[in-house]
Amino acid sequence: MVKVEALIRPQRVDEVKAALDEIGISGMTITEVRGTGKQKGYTQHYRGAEYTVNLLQKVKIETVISDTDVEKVVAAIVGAARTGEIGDGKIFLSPIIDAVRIRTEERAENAL
Amino acid sequence: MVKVEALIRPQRVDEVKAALDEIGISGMTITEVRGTGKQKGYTQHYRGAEYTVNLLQKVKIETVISDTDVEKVVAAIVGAARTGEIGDGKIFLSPIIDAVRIRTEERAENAL
Amino acid sequence: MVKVEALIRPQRVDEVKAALDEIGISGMTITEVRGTGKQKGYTQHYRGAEYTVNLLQKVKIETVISDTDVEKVVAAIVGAARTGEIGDGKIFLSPIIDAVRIRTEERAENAL
Amino acid sequence: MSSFGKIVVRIGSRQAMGWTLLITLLTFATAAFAQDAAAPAAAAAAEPAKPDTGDTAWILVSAALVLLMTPGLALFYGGMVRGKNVLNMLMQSFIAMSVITVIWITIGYSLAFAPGSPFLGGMDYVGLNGVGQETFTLNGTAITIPHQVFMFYQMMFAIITPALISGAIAERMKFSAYVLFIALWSLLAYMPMAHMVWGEGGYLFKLGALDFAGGTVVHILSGISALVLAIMLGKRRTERSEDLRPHNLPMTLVGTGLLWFGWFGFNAGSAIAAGGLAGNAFMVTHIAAAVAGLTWVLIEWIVLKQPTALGWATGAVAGLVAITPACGFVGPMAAIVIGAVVSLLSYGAIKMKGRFGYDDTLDVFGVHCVGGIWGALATGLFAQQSINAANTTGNGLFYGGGMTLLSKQAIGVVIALVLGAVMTVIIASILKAVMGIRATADEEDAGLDLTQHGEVGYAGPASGGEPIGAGHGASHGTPVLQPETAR
Amino acid sequence: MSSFGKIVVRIGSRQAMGWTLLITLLTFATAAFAQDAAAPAAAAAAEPAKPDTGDTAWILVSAALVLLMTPGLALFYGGMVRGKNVLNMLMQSFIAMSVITVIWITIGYSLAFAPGSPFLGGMDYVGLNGVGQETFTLNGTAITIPHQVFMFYQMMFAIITPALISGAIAERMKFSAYVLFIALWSLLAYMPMAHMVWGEGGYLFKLGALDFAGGTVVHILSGISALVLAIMLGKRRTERSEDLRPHNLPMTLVGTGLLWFGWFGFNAGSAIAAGGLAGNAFMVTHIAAAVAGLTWVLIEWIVLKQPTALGWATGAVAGLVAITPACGFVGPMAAIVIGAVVSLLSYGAIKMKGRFGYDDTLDVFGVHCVGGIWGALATGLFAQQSINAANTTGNGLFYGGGMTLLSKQAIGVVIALVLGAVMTVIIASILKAVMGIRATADEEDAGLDLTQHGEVGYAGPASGGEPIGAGHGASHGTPVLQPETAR
Amino acid sequence: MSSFGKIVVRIGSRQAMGWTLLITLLTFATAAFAQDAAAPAAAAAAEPAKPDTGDTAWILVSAALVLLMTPGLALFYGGMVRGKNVLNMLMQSFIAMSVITVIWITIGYSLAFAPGSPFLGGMDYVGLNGVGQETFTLNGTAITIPHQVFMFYQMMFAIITPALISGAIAERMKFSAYVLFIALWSLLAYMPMAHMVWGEGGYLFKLGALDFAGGTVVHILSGISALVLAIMLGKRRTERSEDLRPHNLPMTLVGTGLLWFGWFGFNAGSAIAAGGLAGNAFMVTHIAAAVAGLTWVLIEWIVLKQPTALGWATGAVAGLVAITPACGFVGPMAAIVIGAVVSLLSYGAIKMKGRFGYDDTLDVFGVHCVGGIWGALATGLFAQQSINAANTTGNGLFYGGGMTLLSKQAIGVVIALVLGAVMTVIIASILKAVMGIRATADEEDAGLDLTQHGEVGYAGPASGGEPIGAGHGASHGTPVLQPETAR
Ligand SMILES: Nc1ncnc2c1ncn2[C@@H]1O[C@H](COP(=O)(O)OP(=O)(O)O)[C@@H](O)[C@H]1O
Ligand SMILES: Nc1ncnc2c1ncn2[C@@H]1O[C@H](COP(=O)(O)OP(=O)(O)O)[C@@H](O)[C@H]1O
Ligand SMILES: Nc1ncnc2c1ncn2[C@@H]1O[C@H](COP(=O)(O)OP(=O)(O)O)[C@@H](O)[C@H]1O
Repeated sequence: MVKVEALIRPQRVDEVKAALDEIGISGMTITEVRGTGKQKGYTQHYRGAEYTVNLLQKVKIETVISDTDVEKVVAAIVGAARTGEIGDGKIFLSPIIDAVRIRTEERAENAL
Repeated sequence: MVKVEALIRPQRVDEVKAALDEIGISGMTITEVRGTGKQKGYTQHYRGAEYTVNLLQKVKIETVISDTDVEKVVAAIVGAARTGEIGDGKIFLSPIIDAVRIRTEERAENAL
Repeated sequence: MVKVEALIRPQRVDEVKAALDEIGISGMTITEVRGTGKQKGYTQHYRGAEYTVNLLQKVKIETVISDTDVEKVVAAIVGAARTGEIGDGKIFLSPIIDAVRIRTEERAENAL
Repeated sequence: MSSFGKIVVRIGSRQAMGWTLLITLLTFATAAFAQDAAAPAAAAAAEPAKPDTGDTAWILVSAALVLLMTPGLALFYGGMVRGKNVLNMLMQSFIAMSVITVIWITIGYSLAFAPGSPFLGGMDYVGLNGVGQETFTLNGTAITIPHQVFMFYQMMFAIITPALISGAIAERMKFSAYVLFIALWSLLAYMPMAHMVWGEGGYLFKLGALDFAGGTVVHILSGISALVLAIMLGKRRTERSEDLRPHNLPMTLVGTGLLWFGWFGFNAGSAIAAGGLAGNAFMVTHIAAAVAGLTWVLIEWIVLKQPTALGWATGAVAGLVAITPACGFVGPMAAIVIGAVVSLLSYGAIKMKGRFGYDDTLDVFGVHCVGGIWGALATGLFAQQSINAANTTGNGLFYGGGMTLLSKQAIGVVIALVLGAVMTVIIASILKAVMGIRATADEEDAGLDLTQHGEVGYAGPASGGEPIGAGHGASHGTPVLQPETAR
Repeated sequence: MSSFGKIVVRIGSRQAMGWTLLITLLTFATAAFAQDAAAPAAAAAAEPAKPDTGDTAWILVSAALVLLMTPGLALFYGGMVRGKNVLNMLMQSFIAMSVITVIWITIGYSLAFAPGSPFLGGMDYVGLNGVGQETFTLNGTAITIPHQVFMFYQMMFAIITPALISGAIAERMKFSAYVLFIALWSLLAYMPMAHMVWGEGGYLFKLGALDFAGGTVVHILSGISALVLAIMLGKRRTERSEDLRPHNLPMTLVGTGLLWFGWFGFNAGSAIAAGGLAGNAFMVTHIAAAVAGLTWVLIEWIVLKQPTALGWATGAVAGLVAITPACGFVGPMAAIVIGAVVSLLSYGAIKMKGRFGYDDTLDVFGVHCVGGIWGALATGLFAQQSINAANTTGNGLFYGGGMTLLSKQAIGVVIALVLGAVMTVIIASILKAVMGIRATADEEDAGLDLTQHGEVGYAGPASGGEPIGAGHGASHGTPVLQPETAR
Repeated sequence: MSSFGKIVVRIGSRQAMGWTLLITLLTFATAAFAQDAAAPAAAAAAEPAKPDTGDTAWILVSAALVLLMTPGLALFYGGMVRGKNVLNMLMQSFIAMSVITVIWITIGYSLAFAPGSPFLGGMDYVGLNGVGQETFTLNGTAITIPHQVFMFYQMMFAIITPALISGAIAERMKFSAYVLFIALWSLLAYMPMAHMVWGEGGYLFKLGALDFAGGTVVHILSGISALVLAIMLGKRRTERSEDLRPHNLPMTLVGTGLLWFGWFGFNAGSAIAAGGLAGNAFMVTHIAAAVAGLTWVLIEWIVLKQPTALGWATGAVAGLVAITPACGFVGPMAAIVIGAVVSLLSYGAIKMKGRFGYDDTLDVFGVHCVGGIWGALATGLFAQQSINAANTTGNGLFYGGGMTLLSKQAIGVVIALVLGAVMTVIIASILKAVMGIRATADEEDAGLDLTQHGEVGYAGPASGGEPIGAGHGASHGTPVLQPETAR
């Protein structure tokens, strides 16, 4: 099994979710995060004093899938999350040793 | 070492924490997340307009443990987080290459 | 590739970010989390009733880097995040199979 | 007291016909509508005296101030519950503005203030019949403001009183049951109590018991009812896994500020004129609140080593409660004592809660009932006839008046306690049997906002957070161009 | 009506000179400054009658109350938008306090209230010339308060009216364009409408159309303008991926409370005296709001099975809107009907929005325009001369007055609708051509707070959260020593 | 000025006995209690004239409005700090409501207003002795409201003034030291200043310096003290790693709204009557605030390309500050100038802060001291005797009065600056030596809410968020059954 971890723009969450639904991936977990990379921050003024904001809001989508689905899922996410502008985000793939469904104690792929 | 990542109901956090304490696992990190899976959302109305909420609040508990503790930990989490209803959540296990305690620079299992 | 996951004090975020910038690591993702470990909580009173707070605020910094950078990055984080007091946090290293830059579909190290 | 016993029974039997009553209300309303056309004309004929513009201005303002106390209460309470119940907590106050208003103008004002028995008003003012723009006379006193102004000033008291109860039953009561409860409680507990204390020929008024702005009518009555209802409802499901701390204390502090502000209308407005007596009431109200807040903070400083914001707010409200019955009868130094003592008493009462094990969520009993009792009795200790000549009962115990006034005050306290407790048991029992009064365990866990109102208090990315995209005019990076396909 | 046609054209042609006008304003201001020195002296000479202290006190308070409605509106609206637009939403109200004040004291008050044509006031009061501390006469009525007090009481109405429009165009309008829009709209739509209804020799006043506190001037005019501007601006970019729910409903409820509170000044203050008429207005204002809130909640209980907090708030505001034109002319039972019906109408109107596809973000049309029309017509149905002798037009239809009053009310409604729509089209078209009125897609996505104001509403760790480190005096663990190097 | 020098020394020496003084207060209180019984009786004997109901109504309301400014200030400040310090910031205002009230009624009112030396009042009114329901005379003017009403109206000023200081020392001061500081500062700085300006036979009053509502007494005095205390306390530990932006600007904007609303009571109430003068003060207060807010926004539009919400709020408050001393003496066009100029001055002063390197957290010096000085001097420029006959000193410079008034105004400014600075140095030095005034580095890092009060402002899942579980009546999935074991 593989964990797909996508860091995307907050506005693209629903598009990505829909794209994953379409290819039969319905389990996922979403976290609000802040990120930095090629895309930089901006400056704000409060009573004239300058504050620089370096960390931009992103959303992390995590979904654990079976190895065979990886390319399909990556393609779906890229298709839905991409705007072509800097800041579109990244996808990271990492190995998952085992999974457990708490409700039933099913293990591995059955648990997804 | 293994990272145990459990996605559970928010109401079960303290139960799970207590169960882990009991078996000697005291280090853990908790994140508020939203998730979807078998359990679906609901609809709300604001001035008659319909809004669908698909992502439900979950909590992610992460704890890095030594390989030998894995089954013990999984059993503890399952025992404490389970209600038997859809939405109880999942546990994912993934490999950890190394760990560092920032304060002391201890590495690997000594750092846990 | 390796994912470096550091759990640090919220006050140290900028120091760590600066230290990573210095060694050429600019891509990272930051999450607000709560943690427990050696450092314990405290008690509060509301109208005399006692509430115990066990989970302390921490920040998780995640950055995916190439294998060769690992020790450099760990050293940078430790140097910037350390106060020497309990609660300084941990660094965990885990394997990354692949990475994708959504904007360009570059893969692996090129995507970082 | 035998006649009091009678009235309770009479009302009790009427209770069985709760639903009938509500329907009757609508009938009254219709009837009143017809009379409405005639009323002002008749009134114009009478026109006893032109209202005093200064007094009228002050009571108009006071009515607005008391109305504002209900949103103030909503915030005071709302900040203390968990975020998943904040809207329900707020709505329990706001809905009273709607429900009690309808009851008051159709029949409530008449039951409370019209001539009738010593225990309940008659039907003279049903549908506001005969309540016009002219001045009028109440219990022998010529009121210098329009009758309508007096009527709606009193309405604001009728609104906030049942809303006070909501603090005790927070986070677990069915909203539909709550709405019916406050409607019936208003009719069966508030109206008789208000009539006895302030109404034309009321029992406690004639007895000579003093309650300037509602220590018995408002605070004891709602406080005891809150306790009883909280016990009947049972404790919240507060498993140890949930963060039970107040979700937003700044909200509670704003609420405290608005309550304090509005309370000037509540207490000083009760002089029904803009003169020295209103001034005295205003002054002692402020002093008691200030001292009570300070005392609470000092207690915490000693006991917990840290003075809390919630403690100050709780003390301030307790001080406002305690001075309410006394404010038109006592002087500034009495106000200091009343304020200091109420914090000691309320702090103690709240501490006891743990021992008895009932779940009065936001301590309505400890603050309002205990504070109200102390205030009513303190009036019997500190009253000075030199401050208010309308007090013909006599000075308080500490000013040489002996036990006369104090014992009458005690009678008022007992009546309020008994009336509130009995009516609450009756109404809640009926509602429990008919429809259930408690949210299900599921609903409670998911939060009452979602399950009673289908809404959430706060939505969207963590409180608005940092929008993505580049700032305008000050960008450090490439601006995000949102392509057309993004629509 | 032909003369009305003329005035529109006259104003229309003046519009082309929008910028000229703004510059002219400054000239007026300067001129006025010179006159200013002389004014009070002259005034002192006249001094017709000493102001009544009670009436003055009440209107001073009322002015403050109406001013507070603007922050109240800001909160009411602010809670309903997304967190990324909250400051912009608030500022659209607050900036009106600045901009309209400058317009009002330089030229606006004169255009609205000074003698002039039936459609627009003249230049007598430019720069507050001749507006002094003495009492004065308006349309034949001796006003018992200082002229200046009347002037700034009316200013508060002029401030909140354009701010009402902001709800319809929320989350997408350029701030600079918004500021210019309300400035021009105030001059070209509000001033003539106010003059026709309330000004010295105004057309609708002379016609005998009734509008006690601004149903046409405030609500219909702003409501129709809001709709037109929302259509001209286009829909928001509401991709399905965003959480569009109100970001903070407690904020909206506090706003509702402040609006209700302030509305007493708005409606009862419009009696310009503290007497029976103010009392009547206050009473029916409260009743209509209460009943409308209740009705809305009941509709939802039936339709959605759940009464929402936002529904109650919306109903309450709709009730306040509807009673505004009627409050000095109708009695309490009419207020019940007006309140109940307005919620049905507004609920229906908002439901229709989906069908027509315009994006009136916060339903200004559904609440203010629909509510205002109903209120204006309801005045023609329920007015009773016995309540207000100043109503010389006659009783409403249901009180035997026939169609006379009702038809005059309808004329007022039509004028407000036409004037608002036409002026909005003209002003918005010019601004669109000259500078653009809509934020860019990028700006909208990133949020107007960041892009129009360079700020965010909420910053820092999730709402303050749990600070790290050990608590004082109650630590369970080793205290965190922050070494010197941490500085 | 030599006599002024003396008074400072006299007070200075008294300072060394700070603790003695506090104990003495309690003694006074006890003594007063005894006198209390007698007072009203004696008063009743005197009873010089019945209070005017309209004037009394207005000052009752004004007192309530000024009281509300303290919660307003709490919100204004509270929104600007970080979430971990919000409760401490709020409490620094709220606790003043308690502490200053106790001081005021025991000894403060007497020190400020009773006859005594030109620099400090005597002991006539200690424990409110002789302050009754009857009217009275102050500095030769017959006051038409009850003495008690005047007393507590002035109390509200005494409460908010020290609270203003808290903005400068936000996020780092020990709460216990803060409480003692404001108590002593109130006695040693505020009371003498108030006496000199407004008290019976006060030095500046007799000199003919004008300060209608407290430019010197309230704003300059607190502003300079704020600066001095901020410097003595040192800068915050603002490492670059923390988000220092205001945590909740909507809170700040609500606070601004409440301040503006309350300021009408502050300024127009200072006429101590409901007439033309109150109207003038109300009018110019509003105008100055409106123009100052607009000016600040325009400066930002030019300098930063973006008008900020915080900028508008800051400007509005600066305008309110600047008009405070002038509002009973100047006309509307002067108000425009005063408002426009104050924003330029305050904006500049805040910009300078960076250069001098002191940490006046929320710019109390830049807004209140600078604004107050400008307002005091502007009174000397724009005052017109035709507006207020009580101004016997003469017209301002721009209205032909020459330098007479202006120079007296300058004396007032200097006295306030010196008195505030000297007293702050003395009090803060003593407290520093005795107990320390600054929170530890640890406490500051962890936040003052947690470490000074043992509470957090916001708790629970991110602002209430989305409760788990299925919605009621509209579920798309299987409802969550919470098994019994979950209890
Ligand atoms: N090496 C990395 N490790 C972890 N997260 C990263 C890394 N690089 C980028 N990210 C995440 O991806 C987001 C987008 O990256 P960025 O470089 O700005 O745009 P792009 O991917 O289009 O080049 C960042 O805000 C951050 O959250
Ligand atoms: N494949 C997955 N990858 C990541 N997270 C998942 C996955 N499937 C489920 N989850 C998480 O687990 C939670 C519970 O899953 P759900 O399917 O609703 O219930 P159950 O596990 O009882 O069948 C989801 O809300 C989501 O946060
Ligand atoms: N085994 C673990 N797995 C995951 N997170 C951990 C683990 N141990 C500690 N942490 C995280 O690291 C933080 C600091 O750990 P703690 O033991 O308190 O201090 P120290 O690392 O200095 O001994 C914790 O609050 C928690 O977030």
